[in-house]
Formats: sequence, C-alpha cells, structure tokens
Amino acid sequence: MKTITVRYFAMFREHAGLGEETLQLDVATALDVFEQTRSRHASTEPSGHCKVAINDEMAEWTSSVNDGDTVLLFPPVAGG
Amino acid sequence: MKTITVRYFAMFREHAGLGEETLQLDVATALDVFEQTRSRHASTEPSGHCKVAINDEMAEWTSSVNDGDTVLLFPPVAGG
Amino acid sequence: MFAISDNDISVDALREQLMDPGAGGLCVFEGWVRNENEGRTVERLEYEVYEPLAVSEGEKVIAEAREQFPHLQACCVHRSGLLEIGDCAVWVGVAAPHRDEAFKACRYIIDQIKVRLPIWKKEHYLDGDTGWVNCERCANV
Amino acid sequence: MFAISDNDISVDALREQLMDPGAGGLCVFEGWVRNENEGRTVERLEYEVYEPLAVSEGEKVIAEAREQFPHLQACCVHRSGLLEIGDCAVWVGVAAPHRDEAFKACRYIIDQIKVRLPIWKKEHYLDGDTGWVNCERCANV
Repeated sequence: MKTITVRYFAMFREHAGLGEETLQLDVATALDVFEQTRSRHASTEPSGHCKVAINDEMAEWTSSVNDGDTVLLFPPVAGG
Repeated sequence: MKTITVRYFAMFREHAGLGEETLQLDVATALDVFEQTRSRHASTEPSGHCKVAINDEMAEWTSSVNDGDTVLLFPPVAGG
Repeated sequence: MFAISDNDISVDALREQLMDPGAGGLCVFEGWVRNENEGRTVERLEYEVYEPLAVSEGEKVIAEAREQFPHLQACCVHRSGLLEIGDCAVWVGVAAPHRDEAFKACRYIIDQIKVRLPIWKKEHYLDGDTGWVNCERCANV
Repeated sequence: MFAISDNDISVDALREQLMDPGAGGLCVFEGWVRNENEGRTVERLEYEVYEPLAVSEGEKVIAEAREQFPHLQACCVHRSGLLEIGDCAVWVGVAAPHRDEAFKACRYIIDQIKVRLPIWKKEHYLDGDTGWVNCERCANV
C-alpha cells in the first residue's frame, strides 16, 4: 500500500465534493489511481480524454507512482 | 489616332517627370499604351509585373482603349 | 512569456511589449466569450485554472513555437475566474520578421494552449443551468 | 470596411469596431515598418497610394474573404505618406465565430492586399539613398 494524495479538478472536484484527499492505495501507475478513485470523481470519461500530473509535472497514465506522491486528475481541458 | 490621358505612378511618375499627360496615340490595347510610353516611364519591367487601370477600373493588358480614355500605369505594387 | 490573469487582459500593454524595430509583422489571436455554444444561450463563463502547471505548460508551448520559427517574440495571457460575454479570454501575440512565421507561430500557440493546458471552462446558461465544456460524458453520470 | 489613412492607425478603435457577442475569436495582422530590408538599414518609409482604386480593390478583397468564410466581420486600414520605424503600416482584423476562419480570412486579406492594391513603398536608407520596393529592375534603367 502507498500513501497517495489525490487532487481533483473542475468536474472531478465537484463530483468528489472535495479538492484533495490522501488515500492508502494499492497502485503501481497513474492509471491505477484514476481507476481506483473513479467512483469519487464520478467519471465514465475514458482516461484517454483526461490528463494526469504527478507532483506538479505532466505525466503519462503509465507513469509509476511512488509512496508519498501527489497525483492530479484533470478532466478534459478547454482552454481558450 | 486616339486621345489618351496617361497617368504615371510611383517610379513611373518619377521617371516621366510628371504624373499625367494627354497624348495622341495609335493604340488598340492597354499594352500598346504601356509600350508606346515606355521611354517616358523608363521601364524595362515586363508588363506582367505591372498593372493597368482604365478610367479608374482595374483592367487587363489586352483590354481595349477608346478615344478619351484615361490609362493608369502602375509599376510593381508593394502594399503592407 | 505566458501568464494567467484574474483581471481584464491589458491588450495594449501586451501589444507594446512585443514591439521590436526588427519585426515586420504582428499576428494576434484573441479568444472572446460568445453568447452561444452548441445552440444554448450563454450568460457568462467561468475558467478554472491550475496555475502552476498551466504556466509551465504555456511557457513550453511558446518555447516550442520559438524553436520552429526563430527570431520571434511571443506572448500569451489566459484569463481565470468569471467572464462576461465579449470579454477576452485569451490573448496570443507573435511579432516576427515576416508575416508567414507570425501567423504560423500564433496559430500553433493557440491550438496547443486549447488542448494541453489544465484549464476548464464552465458555461452559465440563460436557463440557470451550468455545464463544463468538453465534458459531456462525465457530466452525464 | 477598407480605408486608407494619412495618420497613425487607431488600433484600439478598429478592434472595438469588430466586437460582436457572436464572435468567438479575433485574428489581427499588423504590418510594421522594419529597420532593415535586404541587408540595408532603413530610416523611414513612404507609401504612395492611389486611393480610389486602392479602396475599391481593398473592399473587393474583404468581400471575397466574407464569401469564402461566412459570418465574419473584417476591417483593414492601410497607411499612406511618411512612416517611421515601428509604425503600423497596415492593420487587418477579422472577428469570426471560430478561430479557424478568423486566421484564414485574415491571412487571405493581407496576402491579397500586398499584391493587388495600387500601393507603392519607397524606402529611405541610412546612407541617404532611396528605393522603390519590388521595383529593382525599373530602378536600374
């Protein structure tokens, strides 16, 4: 088990009802975090449309997460 | 012979030493006017790089000119 | 230079910042808040921005444009917070020796900014409803 | 709207004129007077414009852009007379529902204006010489 801080943005934050939480998760990759918290961010959006960052660096879904990492889950962006 | 008013612009005006003159010319087309006044606008520029207007309407080199027309000879343009 | 702004974008100041006696052209793109999206009347708009990553990713986009088109000056500011119809949501300006690179670099920057930066747009509709743009599926659960 | 101006172009007023609650984007191109052309130092620049035909041909270019890309607002002003380094020689603005047509129409207008309008540019060089741009061959006789 790893201690992971998960941050939710925009729609994900509204569905989770909170911006951030620290969880004990059995995860290897960013995608694992996305899937294990899916019910909280109430998303059926495929991960391909979403983005992820780890410790304030843009990351891939296949990026590995380590104990103590902060994982940021971004729903589909819409700048401009 | 036709009475044609010829107007010179930019470099053509500077070489002609005047902006406008009325000439008696034996001409059928705008190109004829260009060629018969070539020494005045001191141009070796091919007509293809230049433009012509007749009576304030853009015209083709093959456009015919009539007695009393004003022919405007434009050296290569450079807007913008 | 890339920045996020909570206040009205100072279009004139940004334009002046790009002035350069060696530049022959400036291409600017401004994104404005429209009164309509996909058939619904929009009353106002809200941008949520995760600023640390939006800024670093925005700077990266500008650096990429400068790599592809050397000798250009580029600048972009994106709004956050609540915007009204007609407000400027994003300003991109590129000054370059010639117009071709100014247009291409400006287009590159706005295209990338729209898809890469952690910025989300919530529309407030006339009927009181709200919706996150680009997030129809996650909104439907 | 196309116009020739003997004075500084009022960039802000032109931009405001294009504002439209249905427009999602504005693309602007400004041509600036550079301090250099083909390796020679330019001190200032002079535009000669044959206004009646420049205006009618400029209006035609804008009408063509509006035919290709419906629903856009477009405006262009070109300077005449003496300009200094850094001055704005031409301003083209296009507001449209989406950015793709704004960019394409703006590019179409400036490209056509540069080659079709009866406007001539005389450069005044640092060494006191002058030259008509694009007219190297006729200058050599």
